[in-house]
Amino acid sequence: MDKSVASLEAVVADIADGAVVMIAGFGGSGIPVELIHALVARYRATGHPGGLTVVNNNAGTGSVGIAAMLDAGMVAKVICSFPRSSQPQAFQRRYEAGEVELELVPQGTLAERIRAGGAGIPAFYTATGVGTELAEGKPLEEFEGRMYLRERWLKADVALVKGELGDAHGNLTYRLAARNFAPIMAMAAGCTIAQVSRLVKPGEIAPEQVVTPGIFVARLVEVPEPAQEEVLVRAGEAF
Amino acid sequence: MDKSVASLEAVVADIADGAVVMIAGFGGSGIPVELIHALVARYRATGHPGGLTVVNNNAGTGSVGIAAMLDAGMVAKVICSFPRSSQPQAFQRRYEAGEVELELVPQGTLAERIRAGGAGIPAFYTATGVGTELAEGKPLEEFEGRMYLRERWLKADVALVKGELGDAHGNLTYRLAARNFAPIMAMAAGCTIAQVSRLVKPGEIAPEQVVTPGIFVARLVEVPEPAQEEVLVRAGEAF
Amino acid sequence: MEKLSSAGIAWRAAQDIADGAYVNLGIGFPEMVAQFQPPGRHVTYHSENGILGMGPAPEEGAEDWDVINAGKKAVTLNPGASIFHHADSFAMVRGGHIDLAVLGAYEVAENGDLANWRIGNKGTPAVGGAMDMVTGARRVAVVTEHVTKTGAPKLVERCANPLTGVGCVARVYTSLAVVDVVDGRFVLREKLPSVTFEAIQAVTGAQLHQAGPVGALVVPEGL
Amino acid sequence: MEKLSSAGIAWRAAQDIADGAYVNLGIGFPEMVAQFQPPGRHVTYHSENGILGMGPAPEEGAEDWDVINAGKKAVTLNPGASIFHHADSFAMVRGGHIDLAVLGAYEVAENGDLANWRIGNKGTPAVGGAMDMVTGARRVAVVTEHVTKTGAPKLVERCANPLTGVGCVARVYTSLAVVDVVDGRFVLREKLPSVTFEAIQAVTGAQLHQAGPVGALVVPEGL
Repeated sequence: MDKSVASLEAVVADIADGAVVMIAGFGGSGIPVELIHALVARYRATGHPGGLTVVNNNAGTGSVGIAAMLDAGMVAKVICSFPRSSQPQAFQRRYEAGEVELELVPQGTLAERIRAGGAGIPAFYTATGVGTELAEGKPLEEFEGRMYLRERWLKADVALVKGELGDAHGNLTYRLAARNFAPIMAMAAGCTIAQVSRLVKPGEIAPEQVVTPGIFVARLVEVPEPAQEEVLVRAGEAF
Repeated sequence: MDKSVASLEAVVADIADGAVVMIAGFGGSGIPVELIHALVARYRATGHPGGLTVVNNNAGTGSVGIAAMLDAGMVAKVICSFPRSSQPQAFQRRYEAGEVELELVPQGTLAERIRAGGAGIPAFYTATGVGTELAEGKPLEEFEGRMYLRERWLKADVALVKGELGDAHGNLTYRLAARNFAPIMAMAAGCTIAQVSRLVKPGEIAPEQVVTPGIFVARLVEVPEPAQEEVLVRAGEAF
Repeated sequence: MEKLSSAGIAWRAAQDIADGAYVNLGIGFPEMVAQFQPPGRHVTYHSENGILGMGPAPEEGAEDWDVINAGKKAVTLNPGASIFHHADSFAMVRGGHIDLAVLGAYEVAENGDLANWRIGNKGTPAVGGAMDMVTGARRVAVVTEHVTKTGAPKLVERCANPLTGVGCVARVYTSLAVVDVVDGRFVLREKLPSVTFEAIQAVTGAQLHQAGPVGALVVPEGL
Repeated sequence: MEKLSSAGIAWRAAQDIADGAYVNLGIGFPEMVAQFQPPGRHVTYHSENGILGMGPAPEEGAEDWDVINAGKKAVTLNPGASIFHHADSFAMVRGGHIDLAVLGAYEVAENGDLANWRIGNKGTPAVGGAMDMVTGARRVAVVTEHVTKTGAPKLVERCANPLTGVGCVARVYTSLAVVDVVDGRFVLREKLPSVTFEAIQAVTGAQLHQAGPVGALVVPEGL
């Protein structure tokens, strides 16, 4: 079983128009920049995939990564908790023009909805948001004297994640806090695509140190010395 | 901040009568034998703590560990998925005599209820058990064309877990598949007590390799070369 | 009447496991399926207690009792194995990530219902992970004798024993036949060449249907 | 009227953090609280993106952009730090494991309601983890100027802006006073010695009550 794919082009080649795409990362940490840019390049060359729904904590910054997707016009909807950043223009422009829909979800609820999607839990109760405008339309219920609202799972067609080590079975580790959303997004997507800084042999990652078991990863591509989005944005880079 | 405690006696000294006690381990792997035996010894000497509710996947085997608790008469209720084992006499005897109540929970539902208890999720939906006698009394609801039932969180007053490495902040690692229930039980208890094979300095466990962050652990005690319950049972040991 | 040995049933079930599949084998007899994995296929075995990439039992005396399967037997870890906690393990199951679960059965009904955790309401009930597995795995197969020790059918119209899951079984590998559950009916796919359709029907508690040719259930000699 | 600097407010809030506490500091001004942690107390700082045991910012040029806080600023890891994924991070919050969350506020109401994520319904809404934090942390405190830049009260009878959480705030540290929320009322606990009760009441949008002596809100010189 070898899930590794030779090129970035090949690894994102079959993502379809209208797909729900979870993109790991928080701020610039853990953003799979090369996977995203391969997808943007494909869209520029072919017009596909368009009309995507992007799930990330944020909504892009500067002119790289998710912001480049927004600039390219391939995003129809963003599901996130915090669509503001130091350089929010790409999202801001599309959102104000009514070209991108926004679903705003509290950050912990977003994480739990994704985890629920991966874990086969169609709905769960949380106190987060009770009594606020984000509770509108959500069933309320009291448990042990406290009010909770019901949230639904969130699944995706595709997840794009950035690992540090990966093996041919799809086992992944992550670099420090770049872990953030990747393990749960990898669970919640029908097809999880990982870029990894180093492809190693099965067994080189100790079983106890695997963070994402290979069962959650469909394919992976080695991208040595990957770009860090925060560094790109601070350098004023554009894709 | 030093959460380490010098003795087994001290570390279990304040567990109260009637407490709900989650005990990590699956079969003999990960069972905190020394913590359990310290608790049994306390009960024999003082008559406390009695009337405990024990949460574990199983219900003890042979004459050590949870079986020793049952034999001692300190257990009023067992919440588990599989109260049978190679040597089930301790539970069997108490159960058939009507001295111990049994709450039977499907294994994955048990794990998820515990995780929900730790994560502040009072209820969630699962397809597990729908249409079976274990669904009785549980609210049913359809999501996306499939029926699910609602399960409630499970919390505990105390969790007893067995780690491999631990530091004074309470960070833990586990040995191989001895991990099983420990990380989620540590989350779900008001007071989590860990025995660890080796107490190390904060920082000696790499931040990425911590499995249970110290926030979930109230206190820990070093037990070098701990007993493995399976080995004790195969040797016919009794406590 | 000729019938397959347990090894023969397990061998036949193993032939259907696809290369690359993630598989959970129930405690006891179903564990035997792993012994007959066809060469050249990579199959990853999941164990409920928190292992993916389980290998065969170690030699006697080399057991590590912190590397056990769901039946509490000592196993080994293959290269590429991973360890995780129990909630993550069942997230794999419940979340539909396990391609195939192979379980034993007391009864399978023609509507796909499975009873395999309790006979009547006697004794201490113990369910383990079976209910999670049959609702969570993408495909559920059963390996079983065609009849009970006393000769009663195990393939029935409706299960008499407490259910493990509703409408969950896709295929049954028995000592006589391979039977699929299709739209609430048993469809015979393969049978022992030496046993007639009528003979199998006679020991089956529900109507057996045919849809296309019935293949020959032939296993390697010596099994 | 004399008032505390931001540093003064942060210093006062820091004095209440107990030894051994697990604390989450909101993005921006609340982050400053960590600078004034009293010596001899061990406090563990949580960051939503998946860090426990966060340390101060690294020197300029030494940033590792995979070690950032919830505000996306570079931080460091203290000995004993741990890394976990986002669902585990919010399990800590939602599950009641964080002892204290310190947040900023647009408004705090006398019933403990907090509005701190959106002014009216203008602009792009962005909520982040604030709603999770105020319902999940065991105790929620607010650090804030006593009035807005235009002089309007921030402590009010009812919040006019969209709520972050209902009845969640326990204590407010302002530039003039320390105020608790007790049974739906603001109770003045401390005030700047140079400012009268009446003067503070005059810039507060709800009735201030007294329950026992009002302490002197005094911070170190130079803050």
